[in-house]
Amino acid sequence: KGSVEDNTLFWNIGADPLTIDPTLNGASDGGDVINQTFEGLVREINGVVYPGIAEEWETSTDGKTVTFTLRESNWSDGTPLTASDFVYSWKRGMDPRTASEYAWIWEYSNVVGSLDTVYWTDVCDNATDDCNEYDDNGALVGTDYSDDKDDTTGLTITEQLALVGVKAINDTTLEVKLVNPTAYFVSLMAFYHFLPVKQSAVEAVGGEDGLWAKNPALVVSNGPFKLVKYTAGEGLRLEKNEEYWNKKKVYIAAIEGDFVDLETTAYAKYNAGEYDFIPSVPSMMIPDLMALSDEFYAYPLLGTYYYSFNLDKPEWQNAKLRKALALAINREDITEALSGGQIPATGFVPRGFIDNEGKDFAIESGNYGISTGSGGEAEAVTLFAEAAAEMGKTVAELRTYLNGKVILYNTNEGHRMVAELVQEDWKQVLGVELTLQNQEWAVFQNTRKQGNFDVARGGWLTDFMDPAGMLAIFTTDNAYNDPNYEKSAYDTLLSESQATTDMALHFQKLYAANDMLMADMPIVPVYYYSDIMMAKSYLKDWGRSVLGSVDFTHARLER
Amino acid sequence: MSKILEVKNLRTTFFTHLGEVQAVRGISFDLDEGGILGIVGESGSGKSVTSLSIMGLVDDPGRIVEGEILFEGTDLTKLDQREMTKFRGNEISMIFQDPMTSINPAFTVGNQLREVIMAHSDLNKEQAHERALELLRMVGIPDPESRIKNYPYQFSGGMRQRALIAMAIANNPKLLIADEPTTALDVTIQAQILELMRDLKDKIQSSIILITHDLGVISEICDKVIVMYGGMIMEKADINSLFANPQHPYTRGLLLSIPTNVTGKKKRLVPIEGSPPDLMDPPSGCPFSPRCPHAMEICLKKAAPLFKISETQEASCWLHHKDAPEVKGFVKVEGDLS
Amino acid sequence: MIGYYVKRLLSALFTLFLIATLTFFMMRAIPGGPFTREKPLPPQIIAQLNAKYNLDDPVIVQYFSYMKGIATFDLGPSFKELGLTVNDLIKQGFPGSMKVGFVAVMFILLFGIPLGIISALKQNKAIDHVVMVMATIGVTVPSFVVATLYIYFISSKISWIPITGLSNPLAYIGPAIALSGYSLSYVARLTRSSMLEVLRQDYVRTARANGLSEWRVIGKHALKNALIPVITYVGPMIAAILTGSFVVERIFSINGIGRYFVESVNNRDYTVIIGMTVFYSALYIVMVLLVDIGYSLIDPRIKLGKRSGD
Amino acid sequence: MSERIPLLEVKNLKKHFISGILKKRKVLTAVDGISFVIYKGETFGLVGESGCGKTTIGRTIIRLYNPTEGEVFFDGDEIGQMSERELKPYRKRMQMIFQDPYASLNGRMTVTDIIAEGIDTHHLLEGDEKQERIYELLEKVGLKREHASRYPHEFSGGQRQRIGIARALAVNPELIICDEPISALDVSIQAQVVNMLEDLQDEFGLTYLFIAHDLSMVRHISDRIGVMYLGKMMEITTADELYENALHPYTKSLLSAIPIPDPTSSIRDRRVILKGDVGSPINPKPGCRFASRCRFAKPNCFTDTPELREINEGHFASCHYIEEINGI
Amino acid sequence: MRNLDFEFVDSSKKASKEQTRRSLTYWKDAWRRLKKNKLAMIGLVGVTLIILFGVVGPWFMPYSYSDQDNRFTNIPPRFEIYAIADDGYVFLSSQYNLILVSEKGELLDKLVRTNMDAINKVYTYSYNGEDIEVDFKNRLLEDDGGIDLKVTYKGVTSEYPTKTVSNKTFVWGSDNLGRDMLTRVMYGARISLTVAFVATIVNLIIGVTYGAISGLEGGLVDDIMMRIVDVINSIPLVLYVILLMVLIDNRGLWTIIITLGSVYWVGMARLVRGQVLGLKEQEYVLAARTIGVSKAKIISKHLIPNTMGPIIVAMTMMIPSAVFTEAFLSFIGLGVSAPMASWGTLANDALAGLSTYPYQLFTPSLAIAFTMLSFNFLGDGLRSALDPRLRKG
Ligand SMILES: Nc1ncnc2c1ncn2[C@@H]1O[C@H](COP(=O)(O)OP(=O)(O)OP(=O)(O)O)[C@@H](O)[C@H]1O
Ligand SMILES: Nc1ncnc2c1ncn2[C@@H]1O[C@H](COP(=O)(O)OP(=O)(O)OP(=O)(O)O)[C@@H](O)[C@H]1O
Ligand SMILES: [Mg+2]
Ligand SMILES: [Mg+2]
Repeated sequence: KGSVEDNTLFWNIGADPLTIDPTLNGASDGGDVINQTFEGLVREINGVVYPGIAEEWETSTDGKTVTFTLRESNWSDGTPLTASDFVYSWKRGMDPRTASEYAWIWEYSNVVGSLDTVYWTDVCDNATDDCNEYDDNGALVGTDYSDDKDDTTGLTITEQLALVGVKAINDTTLEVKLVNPTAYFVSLMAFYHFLPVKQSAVEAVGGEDGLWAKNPALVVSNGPFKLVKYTAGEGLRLEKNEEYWNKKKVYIAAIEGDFVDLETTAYAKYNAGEYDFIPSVPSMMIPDLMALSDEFYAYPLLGTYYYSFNLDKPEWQNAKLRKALALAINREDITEALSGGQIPATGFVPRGFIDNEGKDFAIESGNYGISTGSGGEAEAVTLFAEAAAEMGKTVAELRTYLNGKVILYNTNEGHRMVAELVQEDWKQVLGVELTLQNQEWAVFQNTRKQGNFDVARGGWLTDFMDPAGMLAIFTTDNAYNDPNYEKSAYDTLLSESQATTDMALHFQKLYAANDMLMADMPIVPVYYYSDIMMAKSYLKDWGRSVLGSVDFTHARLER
Repeated sequence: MSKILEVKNLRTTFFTHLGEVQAVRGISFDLDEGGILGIVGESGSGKSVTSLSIMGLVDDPGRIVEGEILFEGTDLTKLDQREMTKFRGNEISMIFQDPMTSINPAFTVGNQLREVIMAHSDLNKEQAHERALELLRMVGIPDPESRIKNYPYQFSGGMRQRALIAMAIANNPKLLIADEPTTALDVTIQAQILELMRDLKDKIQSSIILITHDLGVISEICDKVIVMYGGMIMEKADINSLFANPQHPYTRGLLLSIPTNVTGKKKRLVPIEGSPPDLMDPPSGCPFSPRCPHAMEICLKKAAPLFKISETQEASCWLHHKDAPEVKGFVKVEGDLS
Repeated sequence: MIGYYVKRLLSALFTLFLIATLTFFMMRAIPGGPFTREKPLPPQIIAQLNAKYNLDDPVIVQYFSYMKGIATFDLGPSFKELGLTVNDLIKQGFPGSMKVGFVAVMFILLFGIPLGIISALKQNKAIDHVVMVMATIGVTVPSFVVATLYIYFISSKISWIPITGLSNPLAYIGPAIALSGYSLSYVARLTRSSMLEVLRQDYVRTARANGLSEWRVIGKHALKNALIPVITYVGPMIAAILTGSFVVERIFSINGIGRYFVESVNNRDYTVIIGMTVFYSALYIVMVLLVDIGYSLIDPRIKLGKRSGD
Repeated sequence: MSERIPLLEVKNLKKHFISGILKKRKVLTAVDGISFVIYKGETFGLVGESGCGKTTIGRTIIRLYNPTEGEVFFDGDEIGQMSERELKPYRKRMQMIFQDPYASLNGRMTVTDIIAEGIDTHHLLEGDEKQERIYELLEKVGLKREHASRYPHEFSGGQRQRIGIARALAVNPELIICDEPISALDVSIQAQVVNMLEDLQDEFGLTYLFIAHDLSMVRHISDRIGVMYLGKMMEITTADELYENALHPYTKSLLSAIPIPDPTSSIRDRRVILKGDVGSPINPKPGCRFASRCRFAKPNCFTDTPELREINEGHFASCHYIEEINGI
Repeated sequence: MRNLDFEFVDSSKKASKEQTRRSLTYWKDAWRRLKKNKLAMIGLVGVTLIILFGVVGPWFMPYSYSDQDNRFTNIPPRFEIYAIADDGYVFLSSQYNLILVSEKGELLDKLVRTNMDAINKVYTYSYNGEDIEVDFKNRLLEDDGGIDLKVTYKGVTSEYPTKTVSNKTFVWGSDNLGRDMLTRVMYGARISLTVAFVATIVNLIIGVTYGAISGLEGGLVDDIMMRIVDVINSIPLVLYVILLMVLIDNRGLWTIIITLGSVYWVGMARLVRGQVLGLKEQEYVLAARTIGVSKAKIISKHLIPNTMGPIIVAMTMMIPSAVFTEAFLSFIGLGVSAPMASWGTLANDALAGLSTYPYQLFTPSLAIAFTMLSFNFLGDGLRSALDPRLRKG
């Protein structure tokens, strides 16, 4: 006992992550690995924020300055980790030359100057040829931004970066200036984009484009584990990081991670005893697992699955009609059919957001008459009739008016199942027969974005723990506002909620916004996402962030 | 002279899923040691099937349904395939009609020759190679040392036929069956091949069955002839009697339909009217009766027995019956009418 | 002969050029781009990414620079797999696909051809019917069903057969079965009918007449000639099998290139899909050429450059 | 045959088949500069060993192949270079009968369809008239009306060849190229077909180019005969003259190789059996093509190509030593 | 008597004796050969049955392909029922729904689940106001003593199923949305057979014509046409299909026809070209050319009819791949839209639940295999019936 072999965790990660460089990563599989190999200022486990590299932090009274005090800690190569490492990492993340996909998260961080950096643009004007670089022979060699100026602010990128409100006061003090007070700012620091990376490692030869993070010879990290092997398409091996500040509380010696992306295969391997932890299971197995297995876990995720009505089309402009359609659905049938632990959605904001009084935002908001199972039918029929009257049609006319309209979804068995159920419910309850259409994923994205649909599926998972992260997507001109919900009152409520330092006011505005949204019902909430996984019963004390990443920092194997 | 081969009442039928094809319908003949027997007949008259029956090579769905084939006293029809392979290519061998398709295109001539030699002897590869060269030389292939390495496609038709003959005589067979060995060849090459066969007969002392539909070829080299029609024997005779005095209307028709070499005014040819029978549904009685200028009622009902015309000639035609009307050139003989 | 190869090569290059061009423009014609995400990226970020990969140049400029790359065997960077080039991806994935593919090809040849021969020799006997019905079903059952059934009923039940990976020789069985099912059935059918055809040939009769044993007649004289239609099918098939299968690689979690054919389209990973397509086509063309050479080995009559069939 | 009007004139016709490219380029000279004339109403026989180019000449004349060089005049018009469209009117004036009675009829078409194909293509007749014409043709070639609706596989070889002839006759041709029309037929049937061809010639004044390798049959049917060897014409003369007084050594050996269906014949003893095989027409060398098998060959036979010369009136031969050999 | 025997017969009598060949048209003759072929007839019957199944079958079904009964999801064709006192029978579905059934196997209702005790592995359902406790602890035991469930109702516990019955409501079971599998497979037959039909037609029209033209023209034209085939063959289908999906907005079977029509013929074109290269030297084709018959006629009357044998065989082999290509297309978003489903789609969807609901994969797969076998037998029979070599003389 006690050998490394016995103390190795066998874990199926899922697909081979595109990158495990925290700054560049934008996907959950990469996030899962990064959560083991890196550590940010704080660590969030099961919704609770624990100090990480930051020992403590302090928010100024106006809420606009946060000062983190870093503990003494080392990188895995033994060199000390300092506040300037964070400054480097963050600026790298914002820098448009890095082209990090997740750089837009800075928009929610409210860090001074970050947004202008992220969106720093110099539209190349071919007439003046101001951003192309030529070699001595006059051949085009590439684009170099270093002397270019942003089209609106007129600053070069270097000047812009200098304006960002992040500063290393000394090796252990990091000061962040915010535009607005931001309640969730500290918890956001647990998110992978904000994790530190070491400049020398990032800039090492052969480490370009985040490849350093996959290369055991180059990688330098600061989390409980460090990468020792990476085989593309197959798997990786992590071993305990002896330089980790809290290494005494890391019990697992090594982690063997596999990249098996097919649930059925991974599940078969789990059952054969080859894995201790898998991040998902085939949905058909879930009823059995729920009844019989002690190793099956289902957690809610902070996200909602919904249908958008295309409010630009006259058919969908009546709120009562939308509400009728929203009420006519039996959501329990849907979650049972999907059987993935999903929860019927009674609103757009899922449970799990805590307001200033410590209450759950979603529970506090109520269900707006949406029932989880059957029960909404009668109300739906009444509303439908009222809608018909408002639209100057008989009920029959309204039905023919809507018949043949299309429910659009991207190709996926689950999406199809939901669509089939919704279609049947609307047919049974309201007598409206919509047809279904699926599209290849990218085509669907495009169609939906162009507003080329009647009813389209949508889903939103938030990355930080404030309901604003959910509600804000329906503000006018928001990129994710698929229904094209345009209401200035709503926009005002959301911007007011952001501008205030008063948490009570903040939530008051958000509650009001939520009420407004549910009254207008531009979308049909269907269910709240869930996160399912299986872990062997001898695997103890593993954690998970409410945003979905698994955490083996303090996990123990008691085989 | 002893008989090397006796075929008695051979009957071979193909049981196709469309019905029975009676390719050979009860024929009997024998072959003297050292003799050359010619078989002539229309295409489809059963010549090849007769020879294949002797070789035991009748393909599915064909079967010898009756009769005996005695080769030096052994009834070949009683042997199984394993036992037959000892005879084939060794005691009895066969040359096929089409030199273009009868030789495997995928192997060199030498390879195929050696294989045959080694299959029936204890020679090792080198010895077999020597023997192969000797054989090629014997059949008149120039420069055998380099030719032996050639693939069949590099041979002309005549050379391929000679290569096939070399394979057939590789083990000095006692009986050589040549099924239309020259039909696919030019006349000048045909003359060469016939010359060669005559030569070989003297050298290796085989008896030969030569199948053809060309009466000219028959008259060139055979001493006895069988005329087949519709799976039956029409006439059996020695070569001179047959040409001088054919005793079957079919034989007679055949000889008449060949253009004669008379100079001067064109003479109209005399064809045999009608067309050959379908053996799937052969006419009752004499197979030739529908086309026969002298057909009688009985011909349509009953095939004639072989009437013995002379020591050297037999014919299966009712005209030889004593009750039949007189037709010029046909002799009457005593025969029973059972 | 050299001239013949030159002509073949030129025509192959032209075909590859056409394929690359068409794929390039088709790829650009379909909606979405390499940076389309479930959670759409802000336009500024997309612009930055486009700039990084020169996707902001006019399409025609991109086309010419890409073609220049292809000409120097540089298939460009992947947009999705950060920091990797298409060449890297092929280097990474091809060995896996090839190893599994090789085993599958062996299965096909070692089982398909003998089954076809047995079937032909026993034409219309019970064993022939059994083989042919199995072959028919083999053509019907798609590889994903075979693979899934295999995992459920074989490898998860038998502990010494690994479910995934290629670490153990036994691990090749499942993927190879799944990959070979269709082609094995097809080859068996093809061998059977071609064998039946050859058995009717005069030279087979000659071989028999020469007193060769049945074994030699079939195994030597008939088989070699019967293989021509089989290799016609097998050549391009090998190209297809060696370049992997999305389904099989996914189910058995094999690190291969088969998945790129599907994933790169879904990801709009422009360079990867063109690179994969060109790679496959090149392999295909090479295989077709090998088939031609194979012909002339099997049947010396067939000379390169003068082939009647295809 | 009283006034001899040329119907077909072939001048220096060459047909090469090319295979391989660049270095390994192979030129197969199937027909190598052949000239002859066929007069209206006569039968011109063409004999020679297999592969000497007889079929190729026939097919080039009827423009299934395009000539590599040389001219083909039909009734005075040069047709060798015409396009398919210009050729169409000539298509009905020339027809061909093929060697293989099985391969030359499409098994998927009825006899009516087969015969009607030419009538339809040239829009000669329609409806009942067409059907009547088909019946008439069938009766001409010795078949019955009932046969019209049958398929080729229901006929014997001889009957099929008759259908082929009816197909050729359907467009009222003036010239018929008969490419070994009887070689594939049973001996007992050959005479039927030959008789019929002769009858049709008498009735319609047809001109035949009769290709064969069976010399006795060619002699029987032809007025004049050309003897070919490896793409070259060796000798041309009238039928009787050829058999009685052959001049060229190849013709002589060819004639002597014919098996005689008479066991008592004495010709056999005077037989000249040629040594060696027919050469290859691929990349031929200059000189007389027959030289390698000729017992009279002298060194210059291997280097100088002999011309086809008129030796006696209407008797042409191509050999340097014709006079010497024949003691003229 | 004897005298008569030796009388010469006149020619008319001889003629009547002479070979009277069967006067059958080509197709009649082929049909006659086909009828003699037992396997081919089995195939023909199979094909007829499967067509009837798809065309007429749905008329006899009480359900439509889209009718959902959310009470009865994932019910297999056969199941074990437990008696609950005198009040009837129940059956526990794989989703742990307790279904009230009749003794004969008719599904009556789904009982409400009132409690899930995951610790003790007991679920409680309510029926007529009484609790039914279903204890499935034994499923976790290595040795369950032959007992799967314990069903307790009104204090009476039945440990063994009363019997195994066949599902009377859904003969082939129901799917995960409570739809009748049999009905869906029947409707699936319509789509899949239509697709098979379309693929066949497309192959016949485009593939055969294209191949025939390429082979007949030869030379440069052939080279170019074959390069095009190579290109079509190499471009990934997904890419192509997505492009098509963008170009043609309307949905339904038409899109499949267009897709298959534009790419699904290359194999056939190759095959036909190879055949034509050989056939075009046949004398009957030469004969047609000497008559001056146009190329189009030569193709349609001479070349294509004589390649029918290999064409038919290739076509029967293409049917299953067409069926799965359709599944792939509808997966990407072309073709008929849900809830209509083809066999390929049904099989595809059922795969994930293979271990839990094997019947859902089994039925559509069986249908495909049955169809394939039938077409194959028929195709092989047709080939030999149409083979010109078997009909000489
Ligand atoms: N494998 C077979 N299946 C069915 N019938 C066959 C088979 N082989 C031969 N026959 C039939 O048997 C009959 C005799 O054929 P055979 O080959 O002996 O004729 P032949 O006299 O050799 O003719 P040819 O001169 O054309 O070679 C023919 O009617 C032929 O159709
Ligand atoms: N289409 C073709 N392509 C290439 N070579 C050909 C073609 N047709 C004929 N040849 C060659 O041309 C030469 C003459 O052939 P042709 O068919 O004219 O001879 P033939 O005298 O008719 O012979 P046979 O008596 O065998 O019919 C032969 O060597 C033949 O192989
Ligand atoms: Mg024969
Ligand atoms: Mg010829």
